[in-house]
Amino acid sequence: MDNNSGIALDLALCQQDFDPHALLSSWEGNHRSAATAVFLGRMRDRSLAGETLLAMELEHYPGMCEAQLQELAMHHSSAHAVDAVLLRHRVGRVQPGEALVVLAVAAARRGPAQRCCQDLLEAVKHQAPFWKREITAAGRCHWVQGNTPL
Amino acid sequence: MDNNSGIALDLALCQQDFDPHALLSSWEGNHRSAATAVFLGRMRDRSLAGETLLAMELEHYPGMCEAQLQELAMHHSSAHAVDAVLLRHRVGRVQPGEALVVLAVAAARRGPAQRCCQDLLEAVKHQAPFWKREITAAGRCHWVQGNTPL
Amino acid sequence: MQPPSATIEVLLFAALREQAGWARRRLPLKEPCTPLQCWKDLQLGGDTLPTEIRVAINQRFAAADTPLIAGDELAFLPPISGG
Amino acid sequence: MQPPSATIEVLLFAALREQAGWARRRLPLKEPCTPLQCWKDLQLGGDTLPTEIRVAINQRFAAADTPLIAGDELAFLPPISGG
Repeated sequence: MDNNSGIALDLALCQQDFDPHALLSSWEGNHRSAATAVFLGRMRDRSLAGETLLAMELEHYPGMCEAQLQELAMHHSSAHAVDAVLLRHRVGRVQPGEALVVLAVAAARRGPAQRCCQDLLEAVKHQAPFWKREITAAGRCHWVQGNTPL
Repeated sequence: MDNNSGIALDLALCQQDFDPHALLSSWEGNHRSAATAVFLGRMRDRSLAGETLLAMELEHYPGMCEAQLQELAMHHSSAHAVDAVLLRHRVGRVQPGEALVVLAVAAARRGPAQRCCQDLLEAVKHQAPFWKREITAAGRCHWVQGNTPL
Repeated sequence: MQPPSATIEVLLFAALREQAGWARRRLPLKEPCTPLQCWKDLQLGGDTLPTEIRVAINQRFAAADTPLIAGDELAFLPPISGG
Repeated sequence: MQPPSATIEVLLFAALREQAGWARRRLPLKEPCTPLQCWKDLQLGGDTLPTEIRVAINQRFAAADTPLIAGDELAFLPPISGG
């Protein structure tokens, strides 16, 4: 969708595993901006404590989560004056190696594309209501306490 | 190739147009690191002065260019302790909209992946011997004077 | 019978939801009321809101002393871990 | 006849190559010799090296006063514009 500023925002939550490269290829192929910065995050196969992970449950606050993503994307894309933003974020049960988040920012120059991608990623990680519960191969479950350090 | 530090570097110059997403999909699919940062640069259809561009000739210093890319990638990937780097850079005649450069960095965490991608891109732009000659639709040719600002 | 509008909805997520054993509860609105007052009344963990717990009212972040009004959706959010 | 090793190779690129009208030249090595001396001898543009022109010796960046030795590949590089 386009907001008032004319910046194209394509944001969605995904219940199922998705191919981030097929998505990027089709999205970026439509824009072909001079500069595109991308971040792709995948589920780790080990917890920070070193346990082997079997899966992860990604809980979110339906309604607020989508609204926050929209607001954060509008704010940062306007602040950096970029052309377009693509965001996909998994929810539900995720397997190690699956894509958790893909964020792409298209702009006329590399600086705004890169800075917007970084800033918006941090905003999503800290301001959008998602919670991760790790399920270890040994059968233990625990809620991840906040984010890994930058 | 792997250097002594065990960081996988996949660097090449491309004489022909290439599909950056197909390349990224196959490269990233082999690594599936927790964090991957990507920069994709495409040729603009206008010069900084606003002229419509027909094409661009990308000249390089054969031998030194490849050696510099290797050295810059080794330096920055070691400095940021990342897992793997992919770099493709066009040389020869390029059409507007074609990919000029794709740089991807895979790491265990987002900070090193993003910072290495940014630092290495700046290094390539300023330390690797490439020169752009723009050919305008009006038939004028001119050498691009240095890089666009970050 | 109280009119249906004179209530608020309280939502818990993630670890908070598991600790409390419930996800959603409708409460009669005792004006004046704040998120902190609800936290105490629902015995969610002490007489102050832990600094790591954030409050949302009608799906937007809000301060713990914001006055609540009938029909509000109040949520307590444990530390976020998205991305 | 001079032995073939007592020469250096000079390379020009991009705008410098176009201005000079040549890309590669083999020069007899008059020791002591430096990139700056070659720049002047080849009349590439004045008696000092313009600040925006960089020097490479054997495909590595080098200072303009580096002593050259027989067999060196010397290149003058106009402002880089890659990426």
